[in-house]
Amino acid sequence: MTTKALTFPRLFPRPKADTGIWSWIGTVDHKRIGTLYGITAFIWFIVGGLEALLIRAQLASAESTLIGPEAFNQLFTMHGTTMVFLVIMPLSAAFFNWLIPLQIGARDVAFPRLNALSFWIFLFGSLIINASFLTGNAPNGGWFGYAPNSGATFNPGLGMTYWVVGLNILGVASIAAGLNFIVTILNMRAPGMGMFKIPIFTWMTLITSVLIVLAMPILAVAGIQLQTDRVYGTHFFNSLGGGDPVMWQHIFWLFGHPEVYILILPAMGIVSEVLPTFARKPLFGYPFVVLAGAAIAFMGWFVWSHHMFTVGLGPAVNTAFAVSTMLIAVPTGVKIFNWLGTLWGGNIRLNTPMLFSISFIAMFTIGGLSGVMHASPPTDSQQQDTYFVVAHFHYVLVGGALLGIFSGIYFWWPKFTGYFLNEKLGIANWALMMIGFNFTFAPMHWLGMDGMPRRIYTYAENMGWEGSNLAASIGGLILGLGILVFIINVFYSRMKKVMAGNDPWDGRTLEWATTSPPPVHDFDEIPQVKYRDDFWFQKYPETISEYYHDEHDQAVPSGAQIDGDDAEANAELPVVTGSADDHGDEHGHGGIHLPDMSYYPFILAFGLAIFGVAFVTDGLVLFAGAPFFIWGLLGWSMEPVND
Amino acid sequence: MANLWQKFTKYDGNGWWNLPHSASNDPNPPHENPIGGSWLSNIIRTVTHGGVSHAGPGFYWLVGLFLAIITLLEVWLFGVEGLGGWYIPILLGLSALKFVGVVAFFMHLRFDHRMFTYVFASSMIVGILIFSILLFLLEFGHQPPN
Amino acid sequence: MPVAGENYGWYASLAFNAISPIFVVGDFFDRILNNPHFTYSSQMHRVSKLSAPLRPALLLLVPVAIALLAACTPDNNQSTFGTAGPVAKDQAGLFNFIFWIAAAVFILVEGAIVYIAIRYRRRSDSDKLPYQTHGNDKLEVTWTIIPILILVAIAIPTLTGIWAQQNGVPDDKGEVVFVEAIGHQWWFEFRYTDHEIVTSNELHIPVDRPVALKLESQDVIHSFWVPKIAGKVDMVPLNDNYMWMIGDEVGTFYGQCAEFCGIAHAHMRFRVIVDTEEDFQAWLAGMHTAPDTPSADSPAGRGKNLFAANCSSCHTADTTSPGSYARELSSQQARWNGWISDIENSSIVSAPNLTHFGLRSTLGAGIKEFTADTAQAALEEWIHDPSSVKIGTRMQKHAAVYDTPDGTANLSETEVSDIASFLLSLKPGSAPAGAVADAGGDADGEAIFASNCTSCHSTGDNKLVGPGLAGVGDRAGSRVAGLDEDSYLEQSLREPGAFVVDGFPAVMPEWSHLGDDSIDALVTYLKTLN
Amino acid sequence: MTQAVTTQHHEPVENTSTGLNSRKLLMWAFLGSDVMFFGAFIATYLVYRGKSLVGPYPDEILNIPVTSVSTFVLLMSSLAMVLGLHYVKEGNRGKATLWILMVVVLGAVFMGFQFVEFREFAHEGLTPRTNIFGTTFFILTGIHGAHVTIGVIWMAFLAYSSHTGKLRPDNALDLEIAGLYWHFVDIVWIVIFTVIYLISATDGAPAGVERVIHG
Repeated sequence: MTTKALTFPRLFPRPKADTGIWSWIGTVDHKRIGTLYGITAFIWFIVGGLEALLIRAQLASAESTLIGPEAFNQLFTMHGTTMVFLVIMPLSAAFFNWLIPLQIGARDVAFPRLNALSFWIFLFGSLIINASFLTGNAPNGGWFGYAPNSGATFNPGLGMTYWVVGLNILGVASIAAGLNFIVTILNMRAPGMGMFKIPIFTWMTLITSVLIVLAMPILAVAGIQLQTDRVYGTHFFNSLGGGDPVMWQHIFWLFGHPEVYILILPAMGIVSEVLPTFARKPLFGYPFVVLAGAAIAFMGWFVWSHHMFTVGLGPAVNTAFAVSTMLIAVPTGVKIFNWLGTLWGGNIRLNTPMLFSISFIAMFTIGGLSGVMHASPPTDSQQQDTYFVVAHFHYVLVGGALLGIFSGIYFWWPKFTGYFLNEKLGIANWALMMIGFNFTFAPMHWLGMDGMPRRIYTYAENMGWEGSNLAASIGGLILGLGILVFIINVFYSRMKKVMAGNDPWDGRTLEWATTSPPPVHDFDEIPQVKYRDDFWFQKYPETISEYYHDEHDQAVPSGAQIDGDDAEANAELPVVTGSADDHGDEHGHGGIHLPDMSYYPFILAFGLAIFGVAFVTDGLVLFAGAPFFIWGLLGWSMEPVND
Repeated sequence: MANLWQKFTKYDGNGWWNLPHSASNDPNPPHENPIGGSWLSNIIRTVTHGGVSHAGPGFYWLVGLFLAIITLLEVWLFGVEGLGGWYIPILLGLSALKFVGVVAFFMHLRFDHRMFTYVFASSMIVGILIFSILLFLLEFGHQPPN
Repeated sequence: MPVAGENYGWYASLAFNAISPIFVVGDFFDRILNNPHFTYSSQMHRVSKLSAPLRPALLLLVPVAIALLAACTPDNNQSTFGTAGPVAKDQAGLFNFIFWIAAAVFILVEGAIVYIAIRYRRRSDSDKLPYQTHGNDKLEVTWTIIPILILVAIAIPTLTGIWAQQNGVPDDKGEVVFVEAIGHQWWFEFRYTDHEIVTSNELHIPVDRPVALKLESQDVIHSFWVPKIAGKVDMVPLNDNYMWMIGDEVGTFYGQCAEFCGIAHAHMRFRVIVDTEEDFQAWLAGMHTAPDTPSADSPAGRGKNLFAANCSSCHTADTTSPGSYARELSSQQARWNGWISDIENSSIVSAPNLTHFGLRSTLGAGIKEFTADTAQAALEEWIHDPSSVKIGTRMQKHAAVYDTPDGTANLSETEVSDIASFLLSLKPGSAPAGAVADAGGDADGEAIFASNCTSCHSTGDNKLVGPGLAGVGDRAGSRVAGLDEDSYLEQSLREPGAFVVDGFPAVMPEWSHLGDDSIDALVTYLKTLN
Repeated sequence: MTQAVTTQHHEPVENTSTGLNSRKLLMWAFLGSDVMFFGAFIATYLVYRGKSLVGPYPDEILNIPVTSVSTFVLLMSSLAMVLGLHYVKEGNRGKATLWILMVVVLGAVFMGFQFVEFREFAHEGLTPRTNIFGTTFFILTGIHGAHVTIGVIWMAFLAYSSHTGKLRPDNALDLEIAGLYWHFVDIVWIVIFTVIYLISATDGAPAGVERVIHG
């Protein structure tokens, strides 16, 4: 942007390094930030997985005293928090970062420095939450933090304070990233790429981002309220002072249910890219898949009380939320049927990404069906807070989100790195994960129906739960083995480097049009888009008429197709050619202009992190964070995007 | 004085009023209003037609005055006895009026691209819906005692 | 609504679990069928065959699946399929109904996946592109409407179920037993408001009669759940909840707290004992019959004194006499007030009522079962070191008797054994109901004090809910101008609110109902305390 | 905005897919996010309305006349804001600086009112810890106050930029975006004033709770 030409005394020169640590700290490149997200999230994935294995070890036998209740409470709290906020969300963010600019034909996201800031805040926030382990005071009130058990009266340690502060910091990162991707997808599309021509993963990213932007503030409010309750003695959820514990549940699940869709929609987007590619057919019913995603996102706001069917909201409220919850199964079903329609009549290659994606449909269906079972309050009153629910959401989040993400990793790895992940190891990884996953979580269905509550650190010998628990624990180990195979695969493939070329899978979307890995500037020339799956139709122009001949809203396209709002918006616009960036002078990168690197996102995030530390240690620490915060903020606002 | 009156009533496209109006390149030129070219039609056009850029200070002062009057009205209503059950709906309505006034005119949403309206209105709609439902269910949802 | 035979649910569960690994087999099958030698183009990655070592892994499915299935039985203590009441039966029935619909959808979808993956797999030397269809609107409408119809089918029994189960006790089920169930960290208190009975952790209900429960909590959120009789409802502070249930089978049923409530959440269990109507009435009568007084030199007799000295400020052992129900309620409130006002150092805490403990079969909130043979040993272990049975129990943290370096009871083995004997001796005695309180003319001040006052007052210096009373006789005369010590003490008993000592909550109930003789005896006794 | 094409009203059309400026879109999306933030706080206040177990209650402590004045001040700051933006776009540096400075002053006056109000309430025995009214009232208005404070600082920088001539018609967008934020803070207060002050000012002790007169 051309802004104030203020001269600001530089404390140190602008980062220019192309390699080494400083090139990462100063980076604003969406691909590098995506990589940072991916690696960080994967490390937390291993941590969260080990926490889960410890939980399973404790539960493997009855009356076990392996780790005891306090450690157990801390482990399941951190396992949930880690997997939701530090693994699946940032792994999705890694894909957003890597793919969105590539899929919409842009050189970077709309706000590269904001993007870097999101990552650094996420990193510091995740470190703060996990730092609680070092103090021996890990959060122990559950990832749902139900008041008053999470309040200072009943939970006087620092653990839940770490949790609240960490989540609020992560919330800032998520909101910043969400805003960035909304603007990027709306504003940075390649010329001719109307909203109904963007790839389906980009659509799901847009919907997810809207959910993040609207849902995370509610978590922030819950966090602030719990924090003031804990530290300053207010009464938001303190039943002794007139606060209502049910209010916490409402606010938390007002955030929490959209959060569920924040976790699953990106994976649905990934699967919607993988299936057409490996079936060599376009996605069946693209507009319906998009609308189903939007419908899920919208309806997802009005079902939160189904997490509270046993709280005693009364029959009328339970009726209303039972109905709305069942309704949300409809768009989900539409998606599943459209995926099957995509596969139908295809020429299906069962490579690793496809195996993961097909397994996604299979497993997600199970999770969806068990979801309908506790959408019904009478049956839910037996299932609520039992292992049945644990089984359900692991089928959705592991069998759904995580399998989708693994599918995406295998699918786009050649694009990210230039070489394939090994197929044999990939299949071993998939097989071990599938076996382990089902052996871990399928038994939990009947553990739940056999009356085993969640979050208990031990159980009596005479309950008949030992066999299933042992099976689940063994399954957990197999699942862990599958992940280990994946790690081995990464290093092995990196050693062997079987080069993939630009378009190894005969892809359909724009990211396959550029080199693997893509150059810093993504595209030598910003593509002009005419069709949905434009890259495919460039390769196979003879199939255009097959796709478009009978689509009522799109006659045989001639020239750029612009739908809906964009028609109007673009009608007022001069014809756009060349770079989608509007930055000033161009230099470097073969005349293609890119935003310069900057340290300030890192500095600002560091200041913010120290503010967070102040809330768990001493208010005076705020003064230690302030210089970094102000320096980062001022430096950032005074720094032109490019020198 | 007469000059001022002219300014208030006559609109020539460049006057002190500088009411928001359609640019010549407006793809959807406004339809002629049945009231014709009176000062009233200017206001109606302001309120009913988008697609224009921004207004002049006179218009802003008018909106500011309008907001101030509503605020006074609200404070006055606070002292009025006997509104009974109407008090809260009336006040909510008045504050919604102020809200819309600021958003539409001060924040230019009325004159700006519809995309901004979509972005803001969608979150308003979701927010109002979910928090209304929350209040409603906490007020009326309860279990019958045995 | 389908017929919900109990075993039905079990088979349903079996089927569900048996099906789930199939897709794994299906996908493997698929891989094997896939010709590995064909590639589309030079860009395409070569597809490898299923590696041989993985095939035996499939065999693992069989024994594990069998092992898992064997674990599933309606006889399990908390199985939601082995129902013993109409509420749970309806819930299981609805589950079965939804389950079979879900199973059909499951088989259709998973079957379709496997079928498609096999039928449309890439065949060798077939390089043709499939028809690039964009979709089919009619199909879209169809698979939007069909799920809606299915969900309507599920919604109808769901809604009738909600209103049948959550809208108060039905009128036509018989005479209702009202119970207030209160969740505490980490035990359950049950109050029979109509019968003025309070008990804990073991809920007695009559067979085939509706029980209306009012669910409450003072501390954190708990959840009341007896899987075989009814689904759960949460116990939320400030939000009284209501549920009803009927036990239609005589027996003992397991219940457990289902909402995470802190460190001992796993150990917050209880039992519901469904009695025949006669047994239930006998139990009700028994709860108003005082236990026989043990002779002073028997273990139980010594235990009674030890109990009074060490345990009685939190545990009430006898609420059989008239008026004792109200006193227990106010004492329980006072214990809570005392604990919440000083969580770290409080010497009292909410604790289960132990009236007629000798009738119980569990201790530590339903976590340790005992029989007549094992009771003594179990109780001794519990009293000696509660956290060896139940980690996190509040008793060990707050009771002065556990204020030792290793946290075990500051009691000799004999003393522990005596207390256990005393507790186990607590059973309805031969005396007529309500005899104890009417001690008549020669009232024994010490005995009255022991049975009525020790919940809140020690005879030493330590503060419980109220001040320690050592030397109270000396202080009483100078507390209020114009009142001598006798009048002051009597006033304090009759109108406690008048002279609350600074720093103590004004929670003491008035004691005029004891009768003039008893009051006099108490005052005389109090004056002897030093 | 080197490639910006201007209409006759000097509104730049951006070289983006929608033709909209990305930063402005970002700010609007952020405001949408903030709607949920304040919405949750206001909903919390409403849920807890009339649930205080001890006083002081709103009817004993809320001062409508004083708050009406501060509300008016904030409303007028919005007017000053929009006038400032108009003059920046017109290139009238003097008037622009004056009106932006007016925003800063009015914002600061509003903060002063809030500071005095908070101190007065604390003096009369209402703090966030006193009762549920204090909790919800202070945290909601305090969070709003924090937003105002950020806005005042932001506006002060922009007033300085305008004074030194760095805020010009071609980068009036900097002010417009800040202005969107400022107006948003104003509309939040419009809701707060109605909901907390006008509607709740007569709330007393809930039924069944004995009122203790506070001096």
